[in-house]
Amino acid sequence: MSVKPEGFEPLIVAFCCNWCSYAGADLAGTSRMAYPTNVRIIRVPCSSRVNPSFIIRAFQRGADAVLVAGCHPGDCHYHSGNFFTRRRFTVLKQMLEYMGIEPERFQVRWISGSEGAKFASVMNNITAEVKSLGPNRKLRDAR
Amino acid sequence: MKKIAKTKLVELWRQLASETGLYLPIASDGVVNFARWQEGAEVDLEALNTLLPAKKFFFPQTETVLKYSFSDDLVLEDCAGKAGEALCLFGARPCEVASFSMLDRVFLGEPVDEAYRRRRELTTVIALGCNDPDETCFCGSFDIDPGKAPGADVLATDTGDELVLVAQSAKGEELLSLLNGVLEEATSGDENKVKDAQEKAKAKLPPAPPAGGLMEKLDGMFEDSYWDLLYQRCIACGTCTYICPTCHCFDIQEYPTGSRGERIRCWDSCMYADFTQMAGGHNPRPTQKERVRQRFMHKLNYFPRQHGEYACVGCGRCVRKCPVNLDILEVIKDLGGAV
Amino acid sequence: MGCQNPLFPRVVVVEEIRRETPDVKTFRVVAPDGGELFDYKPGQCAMLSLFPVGEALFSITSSPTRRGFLEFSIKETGMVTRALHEIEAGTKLGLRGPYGNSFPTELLKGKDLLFIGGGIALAPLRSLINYCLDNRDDYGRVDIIYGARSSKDLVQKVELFENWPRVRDTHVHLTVDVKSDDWDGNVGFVPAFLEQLNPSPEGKVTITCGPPIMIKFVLESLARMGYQPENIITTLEMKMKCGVGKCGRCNIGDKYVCKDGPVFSLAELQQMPNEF
Amino acid sequence: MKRIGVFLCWCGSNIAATVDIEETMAAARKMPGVVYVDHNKYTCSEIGQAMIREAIAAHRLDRVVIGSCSPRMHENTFRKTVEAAGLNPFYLEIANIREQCSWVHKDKLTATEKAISLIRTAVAKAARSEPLFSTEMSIERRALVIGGGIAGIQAALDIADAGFEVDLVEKEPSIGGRMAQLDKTFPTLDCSACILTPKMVDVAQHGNINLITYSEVEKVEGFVGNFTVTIRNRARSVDMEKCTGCGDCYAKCPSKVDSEFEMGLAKRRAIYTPFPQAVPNKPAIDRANCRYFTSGKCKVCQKVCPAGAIDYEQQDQLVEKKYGAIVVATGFDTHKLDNYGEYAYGKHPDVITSLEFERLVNASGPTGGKILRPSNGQPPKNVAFIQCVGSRDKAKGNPYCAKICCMYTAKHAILLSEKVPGANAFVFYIDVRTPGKDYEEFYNRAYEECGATYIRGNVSKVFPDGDKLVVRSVDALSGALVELVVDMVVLATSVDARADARELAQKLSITTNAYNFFNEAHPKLRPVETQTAGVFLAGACQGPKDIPDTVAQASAAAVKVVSLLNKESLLSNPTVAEVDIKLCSGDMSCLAVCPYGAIAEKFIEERHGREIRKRRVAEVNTALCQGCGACTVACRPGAINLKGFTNEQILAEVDAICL
Amino acid sequence: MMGQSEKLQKIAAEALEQGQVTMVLGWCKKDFWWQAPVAFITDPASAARLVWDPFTVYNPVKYLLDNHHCHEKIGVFVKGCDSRAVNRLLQDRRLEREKVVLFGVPCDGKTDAAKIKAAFPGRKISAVSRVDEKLLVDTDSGTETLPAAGYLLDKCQTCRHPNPVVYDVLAWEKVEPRPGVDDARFVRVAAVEQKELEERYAYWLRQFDRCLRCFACRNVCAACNCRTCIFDQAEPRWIGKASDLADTLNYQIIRAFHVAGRCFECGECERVCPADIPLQELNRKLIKDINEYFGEYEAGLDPNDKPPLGTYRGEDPAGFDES
Repeated sequence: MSVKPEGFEPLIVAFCCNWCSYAGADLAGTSRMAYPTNVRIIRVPCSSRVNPSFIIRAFQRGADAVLVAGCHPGDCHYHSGNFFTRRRFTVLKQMLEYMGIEPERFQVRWISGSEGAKFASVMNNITAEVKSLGPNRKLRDAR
Repeated sequence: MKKIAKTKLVELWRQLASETGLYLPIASDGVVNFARWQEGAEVDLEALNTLLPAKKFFFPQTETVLKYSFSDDLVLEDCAGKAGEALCLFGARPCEVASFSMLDRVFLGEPVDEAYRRRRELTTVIALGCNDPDETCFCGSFDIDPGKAPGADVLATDTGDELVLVAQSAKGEELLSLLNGVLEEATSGDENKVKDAQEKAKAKLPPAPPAGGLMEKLDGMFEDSYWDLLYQRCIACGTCTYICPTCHCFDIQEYPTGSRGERIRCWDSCMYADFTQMAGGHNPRPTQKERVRQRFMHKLNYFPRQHGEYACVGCGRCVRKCPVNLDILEVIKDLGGAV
Repeated sequence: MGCQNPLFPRVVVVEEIRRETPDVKTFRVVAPDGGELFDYKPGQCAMLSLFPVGEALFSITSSPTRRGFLEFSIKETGMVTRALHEIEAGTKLGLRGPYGNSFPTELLKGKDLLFIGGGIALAPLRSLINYCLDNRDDYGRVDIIYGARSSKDLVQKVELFENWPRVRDTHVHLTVDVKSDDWDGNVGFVPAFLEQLNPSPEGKVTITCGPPIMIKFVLESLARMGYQPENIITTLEMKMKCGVGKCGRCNIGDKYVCKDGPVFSLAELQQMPNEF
Repeated sequence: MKRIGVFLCWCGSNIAATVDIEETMAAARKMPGVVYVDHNKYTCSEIGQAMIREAIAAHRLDRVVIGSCSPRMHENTFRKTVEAAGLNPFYLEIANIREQCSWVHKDKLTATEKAISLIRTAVAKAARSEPLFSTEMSIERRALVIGGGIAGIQAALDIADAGFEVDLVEKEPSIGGRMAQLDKTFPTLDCSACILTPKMVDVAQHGNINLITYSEVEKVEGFVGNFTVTIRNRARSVDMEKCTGCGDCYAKCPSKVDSEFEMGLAKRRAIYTPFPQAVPNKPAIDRANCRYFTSGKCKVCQKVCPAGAIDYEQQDQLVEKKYGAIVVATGFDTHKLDNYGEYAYGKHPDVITSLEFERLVNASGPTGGKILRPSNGQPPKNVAFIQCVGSRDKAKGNPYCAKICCMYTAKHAILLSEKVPGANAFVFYIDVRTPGKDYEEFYNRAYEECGATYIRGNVSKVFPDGDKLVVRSVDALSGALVELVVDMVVLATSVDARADARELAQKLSITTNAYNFFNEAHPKLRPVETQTAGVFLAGACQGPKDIPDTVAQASAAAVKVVSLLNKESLLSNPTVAEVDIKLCSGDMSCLAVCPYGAIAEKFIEERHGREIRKRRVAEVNTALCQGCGACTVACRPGAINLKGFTNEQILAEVDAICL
Repeated sequence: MMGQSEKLQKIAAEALEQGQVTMVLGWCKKDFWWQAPVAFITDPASAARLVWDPFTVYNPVKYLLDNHHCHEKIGVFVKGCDSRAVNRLLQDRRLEREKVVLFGVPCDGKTDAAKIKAAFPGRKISAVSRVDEKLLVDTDSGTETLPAAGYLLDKCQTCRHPNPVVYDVLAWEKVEPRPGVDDARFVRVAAVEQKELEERYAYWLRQFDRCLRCFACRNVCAACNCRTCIFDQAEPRWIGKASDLADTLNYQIIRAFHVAGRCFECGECERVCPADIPLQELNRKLIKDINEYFGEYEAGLDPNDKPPLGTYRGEDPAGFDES
């Protein structure tokens, strides 16, 4: 295997809805907008497919941050999915912070299919934020 | 026979902790559990029973049975041979100590459970006699003396301002000899104080319903309508089984991580539906009635049939903790007759 | 043994996988370096581990008279068995055992034997059948009544159709629940077939394994036909985790099926609580 | 274990320059279940696809992972490839190592490491993929159009012309809708009736159109291709077979009520046709106002009817019909002016709404086309037009722009100048909005050629002064207070959704916005579809729009209907939600979040000992489910799963990423 | 005058005698003064076992899930909190209203046995009774009087609905909510919120480290009413079965999330927790957030409500960066 560059490289799990945010990520690609390699995208049809359990599981397994990205409210391919996303993750995010998880570790963003630049900048920002926080030990499996 | 002023106990902890892992009843947010002693720990020797029983030292709630990896070839690593650490368990109550012999019958019976055997051998038990049993204590039902703990390596008795320590095994002798610096020799007066405390404790014990004859009585009660009513309020949580010092059922589970993994053993509960649920769909204990019956039959009939003693020590944890007040004391009273 | 972790398996290799029926495969496992795995008796079980899926208890279907390997016939029912059905020969598994009691081979000596099996439950019987046939002179007449849902669900077809009928004084009686074009044998459930054949209980011990509903009716039939509970032997199945009588889930009354069973005579079962 | 094949695409140098293919292949070989790994310069080429097909056969692969460009690019291509090799197309997973890896990263070491991780994740997902199938559904090749205005008429005609049978359901006794009430149409000023009436007649005469007037949709069941709609045929009290449309009945009817069509400016009878050109030109009895029905005596119409067509015993009929598609074209209501007391509407007869003005201008209207003040029957000299009444008013009206008012007000100003020579039009406006072909020119004409005065300002009050009206406003441009004395005030009332729109939306399982206009499936890309497959929108029921837009949308909806009905059968989306009834608690949380009405409850029977118990569970209609997965999260026990994106798969992906 | 227990006994006995119901769920006493578990009464004579005392806190409503199949109609005594449990089950369509007869019991708060024990260290208590706002405690050295308000369960100190919100019969006059309940409602949540981030994590870690994973909190909860809980499933296994702390946190976070908008603050989870984990601090945090973000909502008041996470408004605010 390749030798890792110096320093802490966070692992960021991003759930991206197929129609907006995943397309936004693709657009970042076709536009050759560079961002760090730390993010791994899981494609879901809609941000409303993202179960809070997936997020907790990612932290358990060692993710340093988790991002859920969907269409802007009102632009959901499935009409109302991201409205539920918004409610669910507003609640979850507050709860995680209440339990002592740094707010940067779990983020929700709206990224449309035309926002390749936004996708890249969100990736840059979240990577930088989590790098400065350091590795996540919270919610993590002992094994 | 040794003794130590209660005001000097911290010195004793410090000395013990320098020799071995030291575990004591320690309060955290008001809940007392056996925990590793650290400087400043809130040791609570008044609390009668810890939340979790001391069985966790020999039969941990979760332990790794083996590790495996299969990326190239299947390689298995046995973890039982490395199980446990040398430790001193301080403050186990007599009922708790009595439970160890029941666990021994299960895990030291053939085939011997190596991890359990190691942990048991690596542990020195300093029991603490009870001075003031709770209203929920019924160790008397099983002829356990609240002031005495024959299975312990050392018996400690609170005589007021002092703890008197009596070695009851070679392991206990050895441990006390390591503590010469902090312990004083006890006198015959102390011996009398111990006896006095033990007698007082026994006298304070609430009248216990006799358990004798229960096993025989239950022989014919498997189909009895008693169980039809008893189970109704059970909410199928695992509290009674987890906090029970004699419950010892376990599950085996896989914890894979990519091409590696661990097989772990963890406490299980006969109160759960999936305990006996078979892959094909059949469940020999399909409702909570069968599960509740199993628990009490096991403690009061099956276990004594197999091993010659009841699988209950009357510690009263289930009486205090069952969310719906469905406990073995009720069963003993119902079936064993009046106090 | 003494100081070993009783839950720790040894590594074995799957040498051969035979498909028996659409949902049953027979796995032959051997020691990676050749040699014997362990001594066992017909009716005993062993734990197979497939990493990282898990572990399950299976009855050994091979006979200890055939050395150098173990065989397990496994039906797809749960997570572990489903995963086992996906592996290929060469896969390494974990094995521990043997567990449980066994068929009373000594007691059966000199007796006529009536085997009654249904579906996948031929597995434990097969071990005993081959054991007895390999020690043919020790036993009297052998009758094997076996049934399955349909002709394609009959396991161990080579032995059923080829090997066993050729052995001296050995009679195989087959039946299926559902008729099909490729089947010209008996159609009907095992208990009915048994009553139809009506083998005399004289000097006979019957060993029966099958799904609970079949066992229930077979036992009724046998009772009607005059078989004594002591001469009816069966095996039980329970969810098991440890295999060594400690994990606490497979008990029926004060008997642990994994340790004290799985073989019980009807006389013994009648003494146990009805919880199986 | 599955037998998984991994294929890496170089995409020329697009991937290979940044991702070390050799190293990635070596890593892939060690992944659980992977039995074959290969690579290709261009996997999407025929050579690349052939390689996959051959490898599937040669190595008995049962799952395929391709590391390549985005699945949004070639997922369908490769699905067909694996299908051609005999595998289920959903046994394919794509790891996006181009758009989301090689193109956005420069460092080869870390990009390769990420590519390996992406492949591992795809492998983990593929190992848990199940075969998915579309189900084929038959199509009822008939359409229902709800609403007989210009939108419904146009849609019905287009669908019928394409050869499909259409039922056109209209609530009123006649089709025609709002457009029939209009006099002229902007920006060409052609006569509304002249262009509408022929279409109405076409509808009546078209062999494929079945006109169902005086009727409403009662209930809608089923799903795309297979709707079952219950239609309530209201009792017309007139036998349509017998009636010749002679009109004797309504000439003699003694009961007079305000005509809805004439906006209350004229009377109609209790037995009536809404307007002279009505289609069908056969009357209905308005039972609420009929003497016979209210007092039990009269029966004049029955006596005079030469055809014996009057039937007082008629009852509402519920008719159940099947359709493959539905077009909703229910139009709009004009805004109620209850909140606008300051304009003196209803208090002074010379304050009228724009639609009332339309009737005044109309040759067949109450004044025979003369613009006369309702108060004294004299032609007005000065007329104030107040725009945005109820529109763009967050405080007490609609916050949105009603879109058509600027243009019709310009039209009214022009018509005023034509009909009442010398009359002056004063238009109070907030903004004048004229986006549309020839619209700006039309507006220019109003003030350049026809002398309309446009005053930018919010009118604060209209009050009588003698027999005149005073309009008070501030001229926003000069800041000066304006008090204008006029003879007539015309309020450009806003456009509302139909009062019963929400009710209809519920019947159709479609949604509305906050103002009860029906929601399109996508505001830009699917403007005539709704989230409910097979239900389409036309006209102002979707939002305020003018006639050209309405007709365009109606034709668009018709094309969507036609292309749907043209299919032999429908293939359902295979990545749909699926209920595990063992786990389902029947709390129907899933139903609450489903945007497509694809989930329904059903009852199953289960044996408990000797007893049979009924239990509620959720059921997914795979024809309606679009596969968003919102339900899977709403379902607490995880009983509802999304095929192609199952809980097992996503958890496995998470685990694989975090290795 | 008839005592409160006698009133309940009469209601139950009559309902059984008249055949209105075939089972009544109420409360009975057991061996110890602080025990008042749910009783399952099926014959009028046994109705005499029913009691109403300072400890009849146990929520009987969830037992309906197990029993409603076997009975035509079941009578249930419901306090304010219990009645909201009924609405919860109705809202989740786990119960039919026609299957139950609700005997409403206005409740002036239940007593916390632990607080009583703490008030008399070293003394044996044999009985505790309530007379209006006074508690009479019989101890081995005489009867003591305590003010009831000072010894209430925490959940009763913040109870906004002491009267049943749904009932068929009312056992006695309705009572007034205690003054100051609204102020007290989120005090514990606010206390946790005020801690620093790391302190909060340490706090919760310490609490959940005690969790036995006995699932009593879930099993007792009327908002948790799935036939098969997601955490009991083997495929996929959402959390490991062993008591790993991370899995415990997962369980507790998702449990709280699953009752978000459903928790009606009955506090049974906290009462039954053998490890005394302050679960209401988590549940109430979610209630507080839902109120703040999506508008005031109280679960269990109207069975026809949509739970807040099962609905939305287009103009909802977000608790994250929406830019």
